[in-house]
Amino acid sequence: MTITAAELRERVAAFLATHDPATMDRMEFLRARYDAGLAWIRFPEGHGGLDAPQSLQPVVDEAFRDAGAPDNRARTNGIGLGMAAPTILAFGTEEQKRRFLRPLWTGEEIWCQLFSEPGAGSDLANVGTRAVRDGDEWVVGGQKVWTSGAHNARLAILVARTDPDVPKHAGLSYFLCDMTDPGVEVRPLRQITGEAEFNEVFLTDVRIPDAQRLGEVGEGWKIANATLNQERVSIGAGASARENGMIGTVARTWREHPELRTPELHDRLLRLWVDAEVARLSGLRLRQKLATGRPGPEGAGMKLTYARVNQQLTGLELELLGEDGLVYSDWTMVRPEVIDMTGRDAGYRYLRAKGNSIEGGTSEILRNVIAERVLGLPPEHRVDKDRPWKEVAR
Amino acid sequence: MTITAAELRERVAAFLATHDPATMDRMEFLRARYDAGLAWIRFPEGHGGLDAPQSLQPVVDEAFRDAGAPDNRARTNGIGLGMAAPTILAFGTEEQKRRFLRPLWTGEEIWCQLFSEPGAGSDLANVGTRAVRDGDEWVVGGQKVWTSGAHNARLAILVARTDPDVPKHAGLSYFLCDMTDPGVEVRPLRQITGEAEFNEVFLTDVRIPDAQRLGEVGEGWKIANATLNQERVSIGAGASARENGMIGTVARTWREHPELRTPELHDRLLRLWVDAEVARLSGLRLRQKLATGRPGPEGAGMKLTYARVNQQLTGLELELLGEDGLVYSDWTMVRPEVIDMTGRDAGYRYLRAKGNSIEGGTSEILRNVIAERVLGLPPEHRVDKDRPWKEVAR
Amino acid sequence: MSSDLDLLYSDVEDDLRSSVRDLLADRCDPTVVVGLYDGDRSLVDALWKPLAVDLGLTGLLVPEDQQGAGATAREAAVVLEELGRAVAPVPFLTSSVVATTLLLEADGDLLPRLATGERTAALVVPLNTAPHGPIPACSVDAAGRLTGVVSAVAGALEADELLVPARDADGTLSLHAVAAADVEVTPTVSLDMTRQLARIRLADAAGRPVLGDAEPSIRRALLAGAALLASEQLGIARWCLEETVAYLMQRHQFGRPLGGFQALKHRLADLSVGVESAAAAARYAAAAVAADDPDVPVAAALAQASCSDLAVTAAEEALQLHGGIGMTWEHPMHLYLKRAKADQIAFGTPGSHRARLAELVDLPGAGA
Amino acid sequence: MSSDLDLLYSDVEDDLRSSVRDLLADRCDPTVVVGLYDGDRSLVDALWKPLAVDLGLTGLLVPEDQQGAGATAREAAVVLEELGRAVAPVPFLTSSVVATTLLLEADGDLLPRLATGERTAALVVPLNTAPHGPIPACSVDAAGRLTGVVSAVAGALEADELLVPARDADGTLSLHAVAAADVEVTPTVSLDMTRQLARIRLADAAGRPVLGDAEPSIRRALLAGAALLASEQLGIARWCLEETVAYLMQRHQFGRPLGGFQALKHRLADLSVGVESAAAAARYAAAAVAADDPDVPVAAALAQASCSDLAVTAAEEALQLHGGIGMTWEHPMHLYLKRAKADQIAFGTPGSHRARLAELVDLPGAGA
Repeated sequence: MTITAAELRERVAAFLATHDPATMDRMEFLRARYDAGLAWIRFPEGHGGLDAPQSLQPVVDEAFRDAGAPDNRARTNGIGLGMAAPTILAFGTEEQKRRFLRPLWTGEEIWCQLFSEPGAGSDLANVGTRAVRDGDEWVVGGQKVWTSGAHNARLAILVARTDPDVPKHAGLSYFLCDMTDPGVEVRPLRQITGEAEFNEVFLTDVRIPDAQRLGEVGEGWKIANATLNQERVSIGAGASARENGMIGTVARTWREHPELRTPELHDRLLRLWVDAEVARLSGLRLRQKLATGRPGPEGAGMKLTYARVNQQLTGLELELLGEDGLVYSDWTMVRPEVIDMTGRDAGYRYLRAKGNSIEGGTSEILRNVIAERVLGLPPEHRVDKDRPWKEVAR
Repeated sequence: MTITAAELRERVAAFLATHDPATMDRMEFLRARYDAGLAWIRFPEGHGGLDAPQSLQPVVDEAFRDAGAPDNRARTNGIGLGMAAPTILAFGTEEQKRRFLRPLWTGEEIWCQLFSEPGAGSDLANVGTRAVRDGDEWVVGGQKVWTSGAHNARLAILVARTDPDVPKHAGLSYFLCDMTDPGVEVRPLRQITGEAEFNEVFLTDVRIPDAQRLGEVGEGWKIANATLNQERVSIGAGASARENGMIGTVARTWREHPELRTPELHDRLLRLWVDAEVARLSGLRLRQKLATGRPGPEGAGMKLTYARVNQQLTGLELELLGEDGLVYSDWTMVRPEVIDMTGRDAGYRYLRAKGNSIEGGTSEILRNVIAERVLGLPPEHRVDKDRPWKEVAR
Repeated sequence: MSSDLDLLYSDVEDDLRSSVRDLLADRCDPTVVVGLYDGDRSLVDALWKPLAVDLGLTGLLVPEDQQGAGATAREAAVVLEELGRAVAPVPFLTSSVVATTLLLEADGDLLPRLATGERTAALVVPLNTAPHGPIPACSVDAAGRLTGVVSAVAGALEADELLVPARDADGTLSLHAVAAADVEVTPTVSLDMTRQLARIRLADAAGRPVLGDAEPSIRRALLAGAALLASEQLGIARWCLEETVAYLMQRHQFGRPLGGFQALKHRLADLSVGVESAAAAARYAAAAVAADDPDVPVAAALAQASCSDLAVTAAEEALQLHGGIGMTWEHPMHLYLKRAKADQIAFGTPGSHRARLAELVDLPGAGA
Repeated sequence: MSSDLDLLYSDVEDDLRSSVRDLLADRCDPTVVVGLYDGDRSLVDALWKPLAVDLGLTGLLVPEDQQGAGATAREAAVVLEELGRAVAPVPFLTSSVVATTLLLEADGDLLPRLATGERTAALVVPLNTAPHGPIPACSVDAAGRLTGVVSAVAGALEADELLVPARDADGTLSLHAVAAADVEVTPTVSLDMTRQLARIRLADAAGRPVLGDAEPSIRRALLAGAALLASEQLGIARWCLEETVAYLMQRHQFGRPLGGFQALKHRLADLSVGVESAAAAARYAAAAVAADDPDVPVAAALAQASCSDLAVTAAEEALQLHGGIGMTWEHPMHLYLKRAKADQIAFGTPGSHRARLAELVDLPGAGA
């Protein structure tokens, strides 16, 4: 017997009866909510949840919102909530779950992701950052890139090479890294928008306790893939209301500027409206499919579509705007706290959307994934698969 | 000093003074024209030409046309004139040129092409038709496919495997095959249009004299490629007047049927008009480039564009026609003498144009050619290149 | 725009699919289907009887108290997926969806007779008539006699009863039933011979009145047809994708399977994403019709605007990736290409459905 | 539609290309160009002087008896190919093509001074003004005083002389020269800072009349600008293609060069075909302008309809195929993307040029 919506509402009411959001300290309130299993309800009891169906999460969130309760500011800890948490839940020890999940959920500890490297983009398994065992610790050295939020993060999920003598997929391990450790240096990485939304992270003799290794030594590739599938699903799943996202922004411009419309742009816009709406329905369908199961390669298709539609829409918008499409708001380098794809000016959206087909798995890699894992086509010819990592050309 | 247009006109006039097309037998006239070097003027003296620039060919053709002279009905011998002749010229012995070129040009002997096989399409070098030496002859057996005009042809250019023990490209030889020989059986091959424009050709113990081998034993791959480049250039070169070809046909439908027009189809048509006109200019530019040299891989791009534009145009036309796009003229199987892509009904054009990206090199193969031979990108990983043909999976 | 519509397949729907697929695998081999192009139409009846009577598909949309199965557009859509997958030449869409939807709003005994498969009907409009477009109509005189010519009518060759829209002298559009035997029905050589069209000529034909002010009902029936045609298109596209994957795994060139070449893999990946998108659009349209959701007009236009082109793309890609063999008469691929292309025009082109969406979702064109 | 126009490059043109390319390789490194986005515009002058004076490019389109080089649009197009290839921030297109073409039809001493590079001029219209579109104009009073605001003007920041279209009370469009120093010129933060725009505000500014009934001349100048912009776009596209091929040969992933992956090879092959097509279209437009061919309007619209989109596609593909590195500020790719996108809108969008072609080649739209 799984829990019902009514039962959940009762539990929230009972919790609120003894925890008044109006008077209680915000963080104390959030910790108590976590301990009551009313944080992420699909998580196990003892780790912020009730083993309840994910589909009922909105019931709980709504009840708290209606009561004027503080939330955990999910947008500021996207990587923590979306990627680190499910990975720790799936692969962590009880001790690790106890240590990391609560402050993650409450937002006390912000997370970032140390996967990509200059030489390991699409070929993520090519990671060259080394982790060398030294007693109960690992000594880590290397360079990571495309790390969003690294300058605000307390912790990171990290993939590093623990054995260069075996083929590349076998020699990786997965760590939880403290970003405040000496030897961690974060530098802003400026993008084509002018902003530095991401960072480069230089790791020099960073010492990570073996207790912060997630999974077995050599299991890094498997666990990293589980993390990335989470990301692709969350990137692809998108919002669920019609005209949510980029299409809404461009449709609004269209409606507000009859003087800019042309027959040619009209049909292009309608095609993209169709694509966006069908993508929304596909996301809905995917969520219905995944209601119980774990994320599979299906999310890859959603992400492909989302990137294409965003890029085409923002490109169209500049053509539609004409003279106004030739200007830009500001090239000054800043470090934005939150990325708002649909806000800002059209030029920013055009440039920023270009990243959608690169970040979180390039569209090319996703097509490989779909071809091989959905359609069952033969894998690429791989010269590097069975050779020791250190012997492969790069 | 090369010959001038004026000198050519003088030569034609002199020829006509002694050869009256009104009274002379048609074939006698054509043979005499050949012997006078006024057939394909770029060919050498003694083989129907004057070593003159190809660009002056229209001057000669026009002068004969103006005089009411018979022509050699080039459309009925496209493979002979476009593919066999330049290949024989480039690789044939003097004896072979003397024997084959004159009746080819005059149209006394029609040619067809025996290259493709069911197991050797894009992978043409995989030809399995065997030719085994027996004294001064070769005994040939196998099955060829996609042979246009085989039922009318007297001769064929043929690629066959003379050595299965070497890697596949090295074991092929090139022959000139008499289609009236015993053991040659031609069967119509019906296509999706309902017609049988092509044939399957079954070869059973066909005996070809060694004197009809073109080039050295084992040179078949090189020579076949030379032949195919001729084909791609001629397919890609297209016509030279604006709105010639498929775009003219669809533009005419558009102009004649204002009631069918929609804004969406309008922009699609304009895009294709632009593509077709730019392709025409590209063809013009390619011809200017090739005015002296030999055909290279550049023709491949023309053929790619030509196929794409034809397919999109014919697809659009059916949508434009609406109700009339749902009908077809006739599914009865016939063997057409001449293929008229722009004539016939829209349904036929739609279906027939699908072949444009397959015949004479698929678009996929052409993209490989461009990537490797124009851009210099690495060749595909090849498991079959250095292994004996008979050992490779197929 | 209800986001609680189920876009997956229920167990019942999966079972229905299996029965239809088994029967078609048994009796609708492509080598038989191609005979339609050479004038052998015997397959039509041989297939329709077991589908209609044995499986009871004709009654899916008819309430149980009228001899029907009391199912919904969701189940009919699953049937259409399978019919598309087999390019089956049966009048399910024309009779059991469009004509049936139309008769649901009329009195009389024709509906139960369609439900049992005893009779088959067709709406007499050109196949390319869009739910939102002009409806070509015959004329009807005061005595109820019908006169006119309608071409490109689908399902008429298989129909016993023709449902004829006609205008009277006042311009009112009404609907009349005419026995097919009483009028001139001329087969048309069609691009898609698996849904062969016909030209209907009525000259003072005696009709039985079916509906008075029939325009809203006709539009609703065409809307159901457009919405469910998307499932047929999905079936076509799925077959093309699966068949091509299988072929490329088996066909070797350059010493390895073609399916291992990355350029082809990426195209098939894109096609696969397209097919999954089409599945979402088609399922949404079917679910919306089944639930009589106010979003049906958007759902139908959306499904046609996406699935029509996707099916054509799938067939064209499949043809190309099959190489020469796909261009031959003996390979079934051409049957799918012709069906997909005709389906793209059926019930309005994708462009016409996009233009309709522009009205429905407030994205007006230039000068509007 | 003359098919005897030479679409290749002459030896003289090849030599010209080499000199321009050498100079740009020397002085227009991308690491310096990017400084424009952070407000350092020193490169503009540092580059323009040697191009104008040392290479004499400013006088290409000016007859020899007016201090010019007496060359044609063909040579100017080759210069633009190279400027596009280097995203060079110089006012060649605005001053040495558009303003110069305009002044060819006027008397006065401005033309020879442009030819020598002593002065630089700009036509005061928004950069997105199409040759066939409406021409925004200021107003001019009886005393020749100009009033109005024009934004998104290209080349104005670099110009000493502004050529201002203005309408008098009768609606006649005339052209006036104004010293840039006498009016308010406000720099605009532009999508493409390598061709930074400005807002011009004239309040009773004193202008010198240049042309009376100026509309045909202005349109001709814009047409020349549109025709030759295609060569700049070709230069951008060629750089993007070549740079990407080089990068993919050098970048290894999965133990082999990315350039060996077939899906990428095929995309680059398609792009290569596109670039060759753009070369044909751009060369035809330049040759037509050079020959004053009656086909210039078609040639210009055709070139813009094809090269605009191709340059954007090339930059977008190049960005994507560079992966993450292409998204960084330090890699020059973004300079090309921004220029390509702004160029697509400059002188009218591709869609607007297609609509113009519809008129020119008799392919009228719906309802026409």
